[in-house]
Amino acid sequence: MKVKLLYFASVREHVGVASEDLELPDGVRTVGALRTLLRARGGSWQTAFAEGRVVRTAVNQSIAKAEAGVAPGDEIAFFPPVTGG
Amino acid sequence: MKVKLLYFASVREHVGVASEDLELPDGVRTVGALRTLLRARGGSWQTAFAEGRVVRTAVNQSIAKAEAGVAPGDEIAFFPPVTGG
Amino acid sequence: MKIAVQREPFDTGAELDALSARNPAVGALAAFVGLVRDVNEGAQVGTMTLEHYPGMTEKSIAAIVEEAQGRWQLIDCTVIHRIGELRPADRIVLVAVTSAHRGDAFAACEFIMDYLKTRAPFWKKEQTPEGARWVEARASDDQAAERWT
Amino acid sequence: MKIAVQREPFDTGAELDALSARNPAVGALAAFVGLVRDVNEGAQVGTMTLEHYPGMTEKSIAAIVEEAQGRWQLIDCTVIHRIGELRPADRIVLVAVTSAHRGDAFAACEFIMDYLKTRAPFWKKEQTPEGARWVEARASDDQAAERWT
Repeated sequence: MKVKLLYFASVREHVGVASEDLELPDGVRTVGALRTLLRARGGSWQTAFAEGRVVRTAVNQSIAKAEAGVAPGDEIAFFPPVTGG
Repeated sequence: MKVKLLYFASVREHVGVASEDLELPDGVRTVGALRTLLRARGGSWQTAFAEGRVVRTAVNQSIAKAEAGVAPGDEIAFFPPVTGG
Repeated sequence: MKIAVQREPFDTGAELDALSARNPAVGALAAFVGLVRDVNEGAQVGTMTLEHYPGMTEKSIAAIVEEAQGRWQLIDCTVIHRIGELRPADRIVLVAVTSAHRGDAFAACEFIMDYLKTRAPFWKKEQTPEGARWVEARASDDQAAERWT
Repeated sequence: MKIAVQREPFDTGAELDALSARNPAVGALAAFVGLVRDVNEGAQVGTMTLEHYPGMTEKSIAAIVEEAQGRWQLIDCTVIHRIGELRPADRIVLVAVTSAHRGDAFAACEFIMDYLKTRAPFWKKEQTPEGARWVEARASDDQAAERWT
């Protein structure tokens, strides 16, 4: 299944990509599994999604936890804690 | 001794006077005694300064209690609880 | 610090812009505007007249602001209170406070308003279809001011 | 209700006047303006760039305002947040709330600001003499938002 990934702020700068369309392999059906998949790309991806690092995830523009499911066509965004206001 | 008395808002309307200079009799040396003196004028004065009625007093523009002293030349004001803002 | 008791309307935007422009360390501006409502305690309000105690008013506002400055880290402050005859939707009062951080600005602004309501010698008289009446002091205003003691 | 995410500066006075003019039942207007400070965390700030997540930003602000409307008796609300490049003393954000009474207006305004700071997807990057840096999220902002839960 295909999903759209977005990266913002320091996460985007780390991985060097603002967005991508990704065909998820079977078995990747949660936010947590997707993050593990991205981390496994190694290099700056491994740093950006390192275990201790706080990276928030939004699925279809709502904050989602690691156990949240992902479905075909979802827009999934990764970003650091917000600092507006 | 002589003091200046001021009346504001509903107190002023009650007694029909905005200000007066008053020569205090001996023995009237506190805010409480002064209020008793004014109440003793009777009529609308008695109503305005009736026991149950909340009338605040300021001596030289600072809120004062019944036991506060009064001195020659003091400016003493009487008014209802404030309602600005 | 600016404290004004005046008959003339004030320009909220100009006051806030002037306040924050005075210092580039300002990160937060909290402001409150009180307005005349068209209905109060169930009665239609035509006009409202604000009386005050000249001299004591300015003194008591300065004391309130000084107390706020002792409690929070403030940069600057503007308090404007109108007197005389006002109509529904007219602005009565402006309290604006600047600080480096928002917590201090919010707390000080609310504190000053609560104390203005209970300590500054202003009195409101409303004209309603049933005649003129003095606005009664509210127990809720005393309670709001007591939160800070 | 007005929610705007925009590059252009906003006119605080015009926004506040429009907000209170819409309804003669407004007795209280509480407002907050956040500005770029010239010094942050000990470093001189030249410019600040605000990035956001288009779509989610507007959605999350609307959710924050809706939550405030459920908690307090509000009449109306304006939230404007700027994006793009800003300089010290520039206004970043305006939150303004109207109500019949001041307690509700103050609480809702501070609540919306606290939640904007911790829930709306904006990110600040500062240019300092030592180079560019992303502003770090503050624990104090999380604590401020937790007060309301």
